[in-house]
Amino acid sequence: MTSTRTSPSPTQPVLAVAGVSKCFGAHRALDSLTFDVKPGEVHALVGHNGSGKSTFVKVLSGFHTPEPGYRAAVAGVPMTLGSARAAHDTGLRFVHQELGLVDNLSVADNVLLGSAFPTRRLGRIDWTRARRQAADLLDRLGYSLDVCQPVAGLSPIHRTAVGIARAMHGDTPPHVLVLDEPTAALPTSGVAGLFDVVRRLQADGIGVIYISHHLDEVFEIADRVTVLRDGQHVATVPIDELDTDRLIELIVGKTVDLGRTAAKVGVDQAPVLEVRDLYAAGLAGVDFGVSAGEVVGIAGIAGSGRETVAGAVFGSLPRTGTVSVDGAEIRPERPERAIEAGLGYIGADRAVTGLIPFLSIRENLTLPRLDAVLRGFFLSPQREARDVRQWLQRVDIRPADPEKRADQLSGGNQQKVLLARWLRSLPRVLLIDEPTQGVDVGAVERIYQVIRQAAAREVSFVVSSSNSDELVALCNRVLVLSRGCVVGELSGTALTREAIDRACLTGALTDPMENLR
Amino acid sequence: MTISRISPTDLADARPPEPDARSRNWRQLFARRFGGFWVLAAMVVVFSIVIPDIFLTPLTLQTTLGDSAITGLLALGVMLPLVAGIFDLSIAQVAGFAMVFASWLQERHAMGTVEIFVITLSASALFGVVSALLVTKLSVNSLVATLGVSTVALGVTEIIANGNAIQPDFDPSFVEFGRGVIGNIPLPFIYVLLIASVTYYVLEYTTLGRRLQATGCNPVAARLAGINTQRLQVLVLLISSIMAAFAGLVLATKVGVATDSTAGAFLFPAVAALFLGATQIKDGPNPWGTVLGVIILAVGMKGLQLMGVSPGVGNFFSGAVLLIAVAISGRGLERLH
Amino acid sequence: MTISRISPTDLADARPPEPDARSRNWRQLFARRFGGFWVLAAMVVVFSIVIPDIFLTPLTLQTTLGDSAITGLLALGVMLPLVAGIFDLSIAQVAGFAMVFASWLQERHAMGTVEIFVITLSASALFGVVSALLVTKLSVNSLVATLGVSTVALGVTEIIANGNAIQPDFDPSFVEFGRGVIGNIPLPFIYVLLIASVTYYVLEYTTLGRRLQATGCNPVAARLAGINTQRLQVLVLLISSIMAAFAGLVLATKVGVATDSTAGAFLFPAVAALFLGATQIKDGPNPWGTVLGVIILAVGMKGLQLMGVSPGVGNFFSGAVLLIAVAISGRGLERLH
Amino acid sequence: SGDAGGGATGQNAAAAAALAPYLKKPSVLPNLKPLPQRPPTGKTVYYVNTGSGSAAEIAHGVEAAAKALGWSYKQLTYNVANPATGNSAYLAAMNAGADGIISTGLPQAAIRDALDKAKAKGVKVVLINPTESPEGTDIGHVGNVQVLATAYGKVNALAIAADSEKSGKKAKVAVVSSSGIPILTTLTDAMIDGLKENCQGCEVDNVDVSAAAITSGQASTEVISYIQRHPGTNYVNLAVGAFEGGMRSALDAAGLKDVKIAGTQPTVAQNKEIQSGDSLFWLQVPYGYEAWEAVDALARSFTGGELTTHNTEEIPIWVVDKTNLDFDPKKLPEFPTDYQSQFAKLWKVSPTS
Ligand SMILES: Nc1ncnc2c1ncn2[C@@H]1O[C@H](COP(=O)(O)OP(=O)(O)OP(=O)(O)O)[C@@H](O)[C@H]1O
Ligand SMILES: Nc1ncnc2c1ncn2[C@@H]1O[C@H](COP(=O)(O)OP(=O)(O)OP(=O)(O)O)[C@@H](O)[C@H]1O
Ligand SMILES: [Mg+2]
Ligand SMILES: [Mg+2]
Repeated sequence: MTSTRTSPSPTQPVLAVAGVSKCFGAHRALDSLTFDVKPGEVHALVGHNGSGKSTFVKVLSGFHTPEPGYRAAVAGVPMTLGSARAAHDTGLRFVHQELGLVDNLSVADNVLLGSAFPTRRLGRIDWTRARRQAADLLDRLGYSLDVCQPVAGLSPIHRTAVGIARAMHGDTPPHVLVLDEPTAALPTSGVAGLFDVVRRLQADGIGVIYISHHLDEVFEIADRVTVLRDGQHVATVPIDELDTDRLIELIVGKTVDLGRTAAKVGVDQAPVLEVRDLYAAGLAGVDFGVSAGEVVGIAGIAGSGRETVAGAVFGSLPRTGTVSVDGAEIRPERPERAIEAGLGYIGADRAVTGLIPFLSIRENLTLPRLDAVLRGFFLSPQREARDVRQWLQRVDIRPADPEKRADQLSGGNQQKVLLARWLRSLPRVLLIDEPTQGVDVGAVERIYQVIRQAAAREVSFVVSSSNSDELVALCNRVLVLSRGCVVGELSGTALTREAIDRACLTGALTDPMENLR
Repeated sequence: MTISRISPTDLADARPPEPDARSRNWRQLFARRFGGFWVLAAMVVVFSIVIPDIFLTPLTLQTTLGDSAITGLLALGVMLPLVAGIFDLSIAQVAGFAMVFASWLQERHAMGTVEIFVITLSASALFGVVSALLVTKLSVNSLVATLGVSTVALGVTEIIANGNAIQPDFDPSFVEFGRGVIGNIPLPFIYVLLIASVTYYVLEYTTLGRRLQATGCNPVAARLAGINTQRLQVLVLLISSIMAAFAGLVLATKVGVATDSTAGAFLFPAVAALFLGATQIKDGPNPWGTVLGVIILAVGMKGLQLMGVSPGVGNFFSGAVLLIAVAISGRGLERLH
Repeated sequence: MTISRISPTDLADARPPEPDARSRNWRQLFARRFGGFWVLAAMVVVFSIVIPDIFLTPLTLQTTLGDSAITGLLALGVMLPLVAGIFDLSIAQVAGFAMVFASWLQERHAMGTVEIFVITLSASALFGVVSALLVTKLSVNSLVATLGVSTVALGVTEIIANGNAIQPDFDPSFVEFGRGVIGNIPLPFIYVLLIASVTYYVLEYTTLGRRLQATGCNPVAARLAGINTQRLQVLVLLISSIMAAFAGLVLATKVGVATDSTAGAFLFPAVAALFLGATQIKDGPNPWGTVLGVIILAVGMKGLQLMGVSPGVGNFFSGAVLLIAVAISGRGLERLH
Repeated sequence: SGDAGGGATGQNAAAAAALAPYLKKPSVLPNLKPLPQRPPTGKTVYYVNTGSGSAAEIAHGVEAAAKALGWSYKQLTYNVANPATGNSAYLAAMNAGADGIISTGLPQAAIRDALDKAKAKGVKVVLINPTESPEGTDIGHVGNVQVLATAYGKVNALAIAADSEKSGKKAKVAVVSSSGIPILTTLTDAMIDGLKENCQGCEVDNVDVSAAAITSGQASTEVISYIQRHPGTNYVNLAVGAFEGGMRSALDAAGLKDVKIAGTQPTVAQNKEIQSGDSLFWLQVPYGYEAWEAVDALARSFTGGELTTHNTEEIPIWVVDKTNLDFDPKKLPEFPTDYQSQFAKLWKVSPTS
């Protein structure tokens, strides 16, 4: 990935834009933004959910056309925004928030899709070279995976890798790489790997725009930080002049303390949720119980089975073993039965498993519990609107317009809609994968609060998360998974970030199956 | 603990609560989703100028509504499953089956009105059952399943009709069912209005309606939100086949002669009206938009027929009106994507 | 709403064909995706037993392939856009336009073969351009846009034909284009095979094909990946209108008389063959599956005709075969949900 | 059935003689009385038009005849696919003050409503070439289908018998019909009788073709399958020219070049085939004349005569083959000769006023 071009002078930005605005109808998602990246610089872009980060990325990539009146230049050469081809040709490369992978196509296809496939006579794709190119690229990024498999079955790390590899592919090396929340679905180990990659690119003189809600990452990798709020530029500050509190203040306008859930008393009462002998994709016999009002965390490295526990218990994934709520067993793969029995579920893949596109926030929010807004036999729009407004406030959904189409919300706000949907329907047990995935730091606090309030009202939670801090803040008790089995349980004072991380890793090292092989 | 700052979105929060959905629809109707109304108004004005004496008559109103009623019934019959994500292509041929079957029951077996009604509706519902089995149990795409069922229904109809034009002697009361008029409004169009009203209330104001919409927009997420999506799919396919049969009975009594080729011709106009309607009043397929679509196309056709232009011009015009209205209100079709 | 089920996500389950795709296809053909072959074989065996002397003849082969060629050309014409997530309903009426227009150019203006070819293909491509503008610039759903264009094309055709059957005097060489036979294989069927081969090659072995599949599977992701999906949509709609025009020219020369109602009747059979084919050979719409679907339906119809059953049985049978084949190979359509 | 008589028997020769009058272009109207007086002017006649090719011919005829009588002519169109629109067109015509309404292609059951209203209002209705026999005595008809089908069947049989005689081969005739057009059985029956009488050992059979196949020009594929089942078939007789689309090319392609095509109600396409030798003969239908007859029925009813004058009348038949095709086949022939002025004389008006 060494540059063959004359490098731009270190002072001249590789990308500079000014006055970039984008409106969706009357809503101004981006308001006259000015932004630049220098060669070899990592410029972080942060802001609350819906502040316009992804919109900015999509404008740069040509997915959205900005309002007229902007200026943009790449390596000093003026460019027009709004064309994907122009963006690619001038050397802008993207890893989008949703990665933009085509699930049915193979890894190699996805890597090469946007640029040219190597071809032989008659435009016939040279598969041998194509696969080698894709594999080499991934290899140089430090990943090795079978490039013939469809991306549908890939783990998040590998999906991210494919996204980055695709961005790096092409005849000319890029000027700027834009990473929109690349770590939202990554475990800690994956983040380190990603940073290695970013540093290598940096060394090649590539400018990187880095978007994340994980401020520790920002402090680790960024040279400068730009903060957006409601589409408006708040500040651009070198990282050295910032500390975490100051940055949080810039983002949300105040300091934030995530707190810690009060220890649960009376844990020995009969469990509400009881899971025995759970087998599913990546799970090899898991047992646990959850008592009323308890928040149980599921930790584990990627591939430990952590990702499938919630889905398997709920029945969105095939499973064997018994799952019972209040002593009544629930049949597998019957989500509607599970919900009747008192379960709720928020999957990690919200676009597929949660959100109903085209329907409004209101309709998405009330879907599983419509009885509360009935007047007689009919839905009462007034009641529904009143009910929904409360929740918009409570989880801080922006914009707080109940009639906004849910699929037009920013990623983090979509997550909040789903949380509100399930917290509102007051299940006995709510199963959540990655509860604050893509959620900004201000809203995280809000969400924790709401979860704690619900727990206080005897709602139990099973929370699987790749973020150990989150588990510590939220959970009464954390189960550590490794290779599909529960290898440890942490609670009380033993429940610390370090303890979780250590258990995850040692669990993986002392594998019970190892002795059998 | 609220965040201490003021942003535009916070200000937006201070707006008074939204008025209820109904009045919002009426506001939208003259704001965002008005394309069809303008097209309709323009046509009425043009025809009133060109052929004032024969266009601006109660009879024109009556026959326009009457002629379009079958299209309307079928369009509404396609609409409901479509809201739930199922495209029922079989509806016109099932209507044709009902038309021929009911006429045949009368002509061959001299059955009474009630028997004819019950037997025809039940037999037609069987087509819905087959579609439903294919779609839910065998996971066949609904377009494919209903295309197959449509062809089978046509075959059965042809076998029953055996090539003949069946001329039944229905009870006078049953004939009124298809030919009656209240004021200047033909009964069949009143059925259209009634069915549109019921469908509207179900879709907008009941749990069932909300669930149907969710199923149509994202069946996986709907299922994970506790909706028994398969049961809903069975339900809508049953309802659409019964609505098709109802349309077929209206057609049988209205036309008075049943042939195996009568009903099939209504599929395209019905779908065109439905699609046109999906850009009107609100986003996506909806009952009143569908009725509006039916009326727009019917008024255009009527005017041209009264002007005596050749039928080719009629098709050219229908297509053009569909395209123009959709282009004006284009955004509404996002939901069809 | 979920017309999306009809097109984008599903139809190309498109396991990416790696270099060994061909051999894998042949393996699959007799393993997972064999339903259609068994149905075809069963029919051939049954007809050979029931009517051996008239079924097992070169004439049967020739007429079966000849009769199915137009259906095949249209089915392939619908297939290509469908891979890219666009359902082109206008194809049959555009073919009808080309048929009537070409015949009219000869009869009325005594044009030569080359002019007729060029002018007809260009004029027909205009319909593709209109659809493309609607789909890309105005974000109109492709089903809706092409339904409208289809109706307009029918109207234009009717206006040109003016209710008459046009009988052109094409050059003998041009007539051969539609009527020629090589061995026992009619030329039009050879066009089907050629177009299927080219389409197969493009879809499976070229960058364009890969991009079309990506666009069909997930248009948003494809766009984010840097594919100019709009340009691809324009391209496939242009190609499908030109393929439709080609089919229309074949039809004009093959039949020798052009009427405005000739081509429209091919839409349902073409779509049925395409859907049937989408369960065969590989998951989702694919050229050779489509050709197989066309042949299955044609052989069944031919056999029934030779047995002398009434026309109604033919439709009943086609529908049933479609449903049975789809049910046998149902898994291929899982993705459609 | 019947012995293998064959050859030039006297009976077959008689067929040629019996056919001869039908090969001559008709020049006289059927026996019609002049009107008692010139019909009142200022009447309004509506034509309810399907827009098909033959309907356009009839429309021109109605317009010309109305003009000759000093009447005003108006037309309304309807959509054949939606029979209810035909009824509506009738109602609209009456509402707009029609004195007489003429239409083609609508079953009486589909316009029953309108017919009742017309009767009540005294509006005169004439149906041209309807698919069924007239109901009651208050509707005028031109082209009684029963009468015509019998006549057409007979003349077709004569023409085939004559050709069979000439070629020395027994005729084995496939009559292409669609059971959707029930009257075709009458035609087939008449042909069977006619051949029995005039052509020993000749055979006739029905090929039932689906309505969809006819409109899409695919009747030919079903006919070829029929001939595969019934080898030796050497005549294909079509009740309607529109059934014929692509028949010649399909037969040729299937190696059935010897099968001869003939029939009734040609379009210009079939007449061109006569010229090129691709068709044997076609029985012409005088659409313009039928239109004038329909107007004649109205004129009679306005002058105290019978609206039903033509209800059971035969329409002049002209068999056209290569030997007597004397008109431009790009247009349908107009006959009987000078029928316009003959009608004008009966109506006591000048032919072009
Ligand atoms: N296609 C669209 N139509 C309408 N509004 C949109 C659309 N896309 C984004 N928006 C709105 O624009 C605003 C900015 O969204 P954007 O996705 O840029 O936020 P973000 O900063 O990336 O948030 P997050 O951290 O949650 O990903 C949001 O209010 C969102 O609702
Ligand atoms: N729905 C699925 N269908 C098919 N295969 C799947 C599916 N889900 C996961 N897999 C496969 O199962 C295996 C285990 O998946 P998992 O995500 O647990 O891997 P992993 O060990 O975590 O890998 P990594 O460490 O790279 O994340 C992988 O090979 C994955 O491709
Ligand atoms: Mg974002
Ligand atoms: Mg993993």
